[in-house]
Amino acid sequence: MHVGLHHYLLVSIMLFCLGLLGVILRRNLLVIYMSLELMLNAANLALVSFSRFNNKLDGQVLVFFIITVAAAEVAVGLALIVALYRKRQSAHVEDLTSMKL
Amino acid sequence: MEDFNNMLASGVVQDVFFYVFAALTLLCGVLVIANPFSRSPVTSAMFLVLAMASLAGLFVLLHAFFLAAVQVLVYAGAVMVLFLFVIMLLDLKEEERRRIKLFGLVAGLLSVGIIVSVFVKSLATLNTDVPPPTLEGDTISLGHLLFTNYTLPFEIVSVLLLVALVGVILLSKKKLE
Amino acid sequence: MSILTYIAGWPLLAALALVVVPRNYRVIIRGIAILATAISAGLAIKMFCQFVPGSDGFQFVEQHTWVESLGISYHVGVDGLNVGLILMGAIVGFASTLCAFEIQSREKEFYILLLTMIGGILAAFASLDLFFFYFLHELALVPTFIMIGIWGRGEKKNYATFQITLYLSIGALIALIGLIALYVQSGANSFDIPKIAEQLKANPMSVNAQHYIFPLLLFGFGILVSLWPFHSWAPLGYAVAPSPTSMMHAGVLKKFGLYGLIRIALPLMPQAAHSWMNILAWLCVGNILYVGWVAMRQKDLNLLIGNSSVAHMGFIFLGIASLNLIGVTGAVLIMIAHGFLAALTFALTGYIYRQTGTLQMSELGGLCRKLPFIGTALLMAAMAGCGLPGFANFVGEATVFFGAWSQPSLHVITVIGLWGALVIGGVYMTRAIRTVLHGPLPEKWNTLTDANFWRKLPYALLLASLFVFGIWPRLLTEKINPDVAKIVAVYQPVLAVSAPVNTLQKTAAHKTDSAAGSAANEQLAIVNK
Amino acid sequence: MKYENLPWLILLLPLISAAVITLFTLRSKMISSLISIGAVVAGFVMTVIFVNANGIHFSGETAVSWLTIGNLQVDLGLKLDALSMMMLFVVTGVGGLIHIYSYGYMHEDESMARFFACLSLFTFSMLGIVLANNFLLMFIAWELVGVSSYLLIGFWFEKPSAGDAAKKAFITNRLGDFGFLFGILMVWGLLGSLNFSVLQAAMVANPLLLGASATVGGLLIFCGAMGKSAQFPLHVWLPDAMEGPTPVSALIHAATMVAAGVYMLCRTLFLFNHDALQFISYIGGFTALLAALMAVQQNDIKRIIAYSTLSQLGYMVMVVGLNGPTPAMFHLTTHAFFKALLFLSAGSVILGMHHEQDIWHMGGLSKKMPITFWTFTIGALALSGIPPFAGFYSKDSILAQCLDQKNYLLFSVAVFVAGLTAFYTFRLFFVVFLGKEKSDHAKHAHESPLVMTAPLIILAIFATIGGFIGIANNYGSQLTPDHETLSFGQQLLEPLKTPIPMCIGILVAVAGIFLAFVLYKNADKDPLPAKLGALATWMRDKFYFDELYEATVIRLHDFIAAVCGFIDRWILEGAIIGFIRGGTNLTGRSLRLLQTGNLQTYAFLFMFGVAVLLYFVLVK
Amino acid sequence: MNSSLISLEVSVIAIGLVLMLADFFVPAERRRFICYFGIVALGALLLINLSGNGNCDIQGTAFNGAYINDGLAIFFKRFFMIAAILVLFIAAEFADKLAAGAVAEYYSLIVFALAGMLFAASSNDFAMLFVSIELITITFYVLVSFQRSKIASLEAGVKYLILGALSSAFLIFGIALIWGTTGELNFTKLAAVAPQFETSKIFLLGVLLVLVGLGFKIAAFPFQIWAPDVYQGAPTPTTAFLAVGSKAAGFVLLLRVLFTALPTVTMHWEKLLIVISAITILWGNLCALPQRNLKRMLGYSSIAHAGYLLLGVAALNASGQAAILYYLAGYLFTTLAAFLVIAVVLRHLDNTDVSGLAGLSRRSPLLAATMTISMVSLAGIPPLAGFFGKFLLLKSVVEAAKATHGHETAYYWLVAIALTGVVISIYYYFNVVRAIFWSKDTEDLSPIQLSAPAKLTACVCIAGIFWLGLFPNTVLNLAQQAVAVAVQ
Repeated sequence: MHVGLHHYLLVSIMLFCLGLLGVILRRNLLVIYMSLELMLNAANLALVSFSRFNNKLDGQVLVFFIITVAAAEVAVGLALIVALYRKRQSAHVEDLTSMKL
Repeated sequence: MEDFNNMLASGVVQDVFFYVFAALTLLCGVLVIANPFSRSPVTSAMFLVLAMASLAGLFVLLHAFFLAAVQVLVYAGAVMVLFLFVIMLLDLKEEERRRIKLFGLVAGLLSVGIIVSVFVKSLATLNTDVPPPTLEGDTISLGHLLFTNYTLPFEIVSVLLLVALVGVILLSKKKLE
Repeated sequence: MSILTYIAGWPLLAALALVVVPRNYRVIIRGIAILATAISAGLAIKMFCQFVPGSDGFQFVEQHTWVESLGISYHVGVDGLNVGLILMGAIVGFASTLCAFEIQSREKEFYILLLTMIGGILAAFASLDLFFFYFLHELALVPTFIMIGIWGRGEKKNYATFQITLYLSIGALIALIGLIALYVQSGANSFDIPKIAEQLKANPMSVNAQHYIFPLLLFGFGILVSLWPFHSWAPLGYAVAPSPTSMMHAGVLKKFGLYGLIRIALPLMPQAAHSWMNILAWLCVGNILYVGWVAMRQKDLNLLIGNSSVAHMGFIFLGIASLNLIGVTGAVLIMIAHGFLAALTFALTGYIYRQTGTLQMSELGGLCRKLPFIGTALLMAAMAGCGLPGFANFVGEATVFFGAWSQPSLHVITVIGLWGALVIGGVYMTRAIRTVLHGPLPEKWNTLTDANFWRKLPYALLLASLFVFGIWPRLLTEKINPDVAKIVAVYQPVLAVSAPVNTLQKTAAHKTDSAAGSAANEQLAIVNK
Repeated sequence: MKYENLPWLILLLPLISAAVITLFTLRSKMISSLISIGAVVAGFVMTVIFVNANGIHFSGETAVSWLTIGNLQVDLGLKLDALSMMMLFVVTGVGGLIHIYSYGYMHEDESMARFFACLSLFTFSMLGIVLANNFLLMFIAWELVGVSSYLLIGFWFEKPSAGDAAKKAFITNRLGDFGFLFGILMVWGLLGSLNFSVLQAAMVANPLLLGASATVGGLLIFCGAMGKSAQFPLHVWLPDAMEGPTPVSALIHAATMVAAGVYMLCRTLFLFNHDALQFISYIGGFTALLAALMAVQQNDIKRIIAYSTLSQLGYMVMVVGLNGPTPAMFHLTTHAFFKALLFLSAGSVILGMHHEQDIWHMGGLSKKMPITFWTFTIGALALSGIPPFAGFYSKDSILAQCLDQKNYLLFSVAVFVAGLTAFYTFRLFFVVFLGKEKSDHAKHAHESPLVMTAPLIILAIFATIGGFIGIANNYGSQLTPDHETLSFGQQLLEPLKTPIPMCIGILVAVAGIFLAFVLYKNADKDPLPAKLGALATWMRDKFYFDELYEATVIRLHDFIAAVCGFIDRWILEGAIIGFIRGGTNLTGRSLRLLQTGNLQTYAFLFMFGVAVLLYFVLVK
Repeated sequence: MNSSLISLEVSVIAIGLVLMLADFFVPAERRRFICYFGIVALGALLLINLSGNGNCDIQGTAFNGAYINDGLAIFFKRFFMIAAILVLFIAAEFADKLAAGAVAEYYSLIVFALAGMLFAASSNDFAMLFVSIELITITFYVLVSFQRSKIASLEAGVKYLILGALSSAFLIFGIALIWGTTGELNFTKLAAVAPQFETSKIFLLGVLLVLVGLGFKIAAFPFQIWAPDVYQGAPTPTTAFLAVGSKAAGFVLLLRVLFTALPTVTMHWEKLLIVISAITILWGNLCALPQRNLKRMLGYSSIAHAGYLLLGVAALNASGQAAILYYLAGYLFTTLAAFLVIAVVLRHLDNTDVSGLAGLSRRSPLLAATMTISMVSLAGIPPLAGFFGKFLLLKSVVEAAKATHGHETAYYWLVAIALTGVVISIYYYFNVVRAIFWSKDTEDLSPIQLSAPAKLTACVCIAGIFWLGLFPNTVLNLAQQAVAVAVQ
């Protein structure tokens, strides 16, 4: 059959869930962060495909915003991770349990 | 040449390309989060770049040319470079293989499984008989929309970028006197 | 402005004033506090005297809307139910302020908290608005907590502090839900009690709704009044609290829940009330018998008195449960009498504690020798506590018994109540007197000194009030009767069955003075031939 | 009715004096005692005036409404008739004498003012019982009497024994009052009124008004009498009550308060049906017998008299039960005279002996204290029922009533008790006054002052002539419908109407005295135990009733109390509340464990939350 | 289109920039006073706003309805302004714990966050919602991890970062699905078309994912897990702003989405809302019960308060939403009072345990009073703001119980659970009061010197708490009007 909205959405959903898995499974903050980027991209894909098949551009505008915001977020996040690494010499989530219970 | 055009018209080529890019994207995604050969963040980052690039491909297939460009520039370019810089900066070594907590893994997979299933189930309810897509994601229309309807979010994003800028400086500056 | 506003307002005003008085001006602080409470007590007496019995509706009414969108208004007024309570509250408040002499450290805070408590509860009794009724009572919660915490006695202080606070707030919250539900169900869109009453008279609440609101009020208020089995906070709390606090609490605040039951629950939800009353009656057996027995076991004088005051609540509940004119009137009588009594006893034990530093009965003994006044007062209090005629409590208890007896379903419980009042009460009170006041005086207490005039004043005041109402109860009953009659009017059909069959009322009814004599003569003439 | 406010004055004067003393004059013994004595004497005078004005055979009420709630009407009302008038005489008269006597007896006690305050309070409440025109008022006075006796028994409260005795008396009386109030409630519930006249009218109109609960109600009301008049099984408090000062014993525990039960029975006789009366009479008889037996082996001078009081009260109750209120009240009055006399004499003996009470340390006092000796003798004779003393007449009327009712069992009991009475009275008499001194206290004993002996003499006179001055007339005229008033001579010879009981009575009395003479003429230790053996010890130890109650009633109550205490402390406080507190705390602590601080756990929980949310909303 | 509506936001951003630039002209040791300029400026704006001059209270929409300025927006804007001003005061007290070189930026970031909240208050479509939320969140990433010298601060920052990013990923995806199915981003337009999609699973999925994103911001169960750690680790002023501002922003957006955009959908979800609010209440209170660290305890208790606020949402009636607004107003003063005391008293201690307050009643009566009143108000006891708020919430739920058909019992259970929660909370709040007035721990009785501004702040908070407790009319009417326009 013809490739349609479903296929794109399926891809985006699977990408999204891959991101989720990454967040759960990996212990390295950077990699976790990459997985989060994957999830954002999945959302982007969904939006773009919707906008294509709904004949509306707003979705793409939204994607534009998302990309920008994501970039900013990444910048701040990475800076934060760097600062943390300077203190702790580690980017492992297990090493970040000074506050609990 | 002739029949290639036919194929383009009938969309077979696009389909083929779709499957290629989709497969590529997902494969790279998998390799980002779980790479059997290396657990070094660098490889993850590289595969992420690939994933982004192939996503850009999908964007093209969806006629979102501008976004495809932005995707490549911002993500595959800026963002990933940033990642790599940081990785180099911190010279993160191979993530030593700690024992994965079985319970965590199972429970995690379970919950993700549930989420996937719900997503897919609900995807099935989407009505499929949409008119054939005609929309072109070209720069002019996008820009027009951006600067008429979406001026305010656009401005807010600018503030956001400023904040991010300040934040990054504050956080990564060697010493604040 | 209504006199009621002044009665409650002076203490609150004084509390505010004290905030700005520097803490080392002790005399001024005390002076202000005593003056304010004295004024409000005086006004309360004035109000009590001006009160016109039996005039329909409320008197000394004042009303200002507060939140019109919710129909909340500051609405105060008195009828027979609360006129006595306010008088009692004001007098006890004055007495407890006098007794606050015993506080030595951080007086400023203490007086501020005490005055807040007094003003709040007085206003609560005067309030005719469900919201303020609750709101003003809750003013006492935090003061209670801090007072017991800072100035309390004994090593179980912290436990007791939290226990009393939690119990009180649980009860209050349950009651609050009940009140809100009442507001919502009544559909009057107003918290004004008279308004709600009218509304419900016009179109009564569904029995279904009554059946879930009434228990909320019953148990919410019940917890505040230490209804068995929710009583265990009371004795301990009073035992550790500084005496002014326990005076106010056991004396005045405790009556809030009962007043709420009589003022709100009984008239507005007759069907539910009627079907719940048997349960209440059996619970009050728990108060009377069980707690009475517990009191017999106590080694600490304050714990004993605390338990006995819990036991007394049982009689009030019994009176309420009888749902008839006599019983409910009796309940109100006891509420007032017990207010004075509890305040008196805790004031006295407070004095003894300050003199001896202990209330363990095993360590005391023969105190009548060194403390004749305090001893005598305590003796009288104990006697009043076991229902001795001449004190107001007897009138109340007797009335309650008569009321309960005229409700056939309550015969057994009445008898149990009699046993509790006459025998068990007698036993633990006389035992306490025997160990504390009688017997030889231990060497170490030779240094004790009896109360001087200022110390005597509060005790004398409270005793006097007990005597006045005990010897001439009509002062109260004439005021209480008509309004109770209105409330229990709803239950008349129920009562008609159980009322004692007597053909002689007509002859017995109108005989006062020597007319009675002649009436009796004729009858005797019949008898003798 | 002339001077109708006078009774109010009579009633209230003692109360006022009590109040005045406690409030103002506690400092000064002198003033306080005078106030108190004045109050009661004035009461006596006013009684005389009132009776002179209205004559004794009239009846009326004066009342003001005290409490009116629905169909509960309680008046502050006085019932004025022969019964109450006579009792007024007894209370104010005998009471007055005892007041005067106590002035001498107590005058070196430093808290004499308090004593007189309590005495006045007592007088007030006793008058209240006498004058009350309705049940609740009577109950009020009843309670007040109880508390004033409590105060007076515990007057020397530093003595542990005094404190205990007071407590015992109070609680025992409370047991009785429980029944009393219960009965009152029952009667009110059925008849709807508390006023005696109204009730009586109703009962006369329809004797079956009480229906099924007549017997029960009657007995419940009788419980009150049981407590106050110390009838078996509530008799245990009276002997201990002797811990109080002797005047108190005389006034409260001989003349007036203990008689209140009998008075109340006569006042409310119309309520009792036949079965109830039967029961009452047997209780009375049994008490009389029991007490007499106990009295035989007591060695404390006051206790002996106390037991005899018990047994005389038994007499009265018995005869009330035998439907003879007149003899009962008659005996009550005469008994008031001679028993007060005996107690006061005993008091003067005790004073003379410097508070020595054991009769086996006395002896030969007849020379040292002649007046006391003679007055005591008169009292003893009256008590043992020797003609022509008052006791003879009243006791004879009782015996006659027994025969009249054909109740031979009780008659024989009564006769036997009469013998015993004579025996133990004269046992006491011989041991104390005759024979040789058995201690050096006895050697240095001295006569009491005039203020004490004068009352003795006056009482002695009445104890002598009390039998034929028309007391029985005045009671009878009201209490027994078919009573004919007797002239002085008739009264003197009244007993001859019923020769059998009279002869038997005199016979056993003489026999008793003779036996006592044989056994105790200058004996310096009690010969009886040797003869009777175990029985004697049982008598001495009051048939172990105290021990019995100790073992059963008190233990039981304490046990239940202990159980409740345990439940309160450990089950309610400890287990339930503890469980709730602990449970909440534990839940909190365990929930907290999810907060591991590990980012990955958080992420996982977040996702798990999402999963659950989606599942429940979209799938289910 | 009248873009003059956004003058308030614009001026706030301007103030932020000025603060940032002021850094250059002010010597390092005086920089902590920069914030007083910001306070004055914001105060002026607030006064203009309240006085009704300027065009801050013109009702209307702009930017094709993406931006709306209605009662709800105005209410929340004033709310955020007050919150920001008070937080700046707290920050001024706290400044000496921040790196001297970065103080000015700290203040300006607070102001930028405020700008984000202002936009959130009046955002009327998903694009606005997304960007304003992100503006708030990203600013907070920086604010939370601002004390670079402290591990705790950085750690809190990272946790907030990762979980925040996760939640915004869900949010985005949700928005994508909603837009994809309905083709509408604007709330008002959405409300018109939404009913026909009520059955479409994928649409509902989108809504749920959006709710996940908002649930994270208000720390509702099951997305509350981040709150305690972040509250504990972040610098105290940040925590304060997080507790008040960010939570309120979450709620205003929640109200918009649920009741402006998707009222018909929401009506079917009363059970879901009931369950969530019940569990949130219980969770927060139960976990706070054994807590000894004050800031962490407040973190848990803020979860509980989110639960109470959700009562108003679950009630699904206008009075419930009015109650939410009122409760938030009270919560503002109460929480800020508490954090002011924490900032002043516990600033120098290494840990923020409750025991640190021991003897406060003798060290500084004013602070003791402030903390006590705040705790009592949080516990919801008259005559304070917290009580009236809880009263309104409970009332709305009872009304809902009467109105609804079939869910009465559910609502009654909800009330019961709320009561349980309140009782538990009384225990731990009063524990703080106990620590202030009497405690077994050693008390250092060195008196505390309060700066004038701190005194002012304390008094303002106390006044606010009492005002809302005793004279609810004004604010209550405002709240009722606000929801009146927000909900049709």
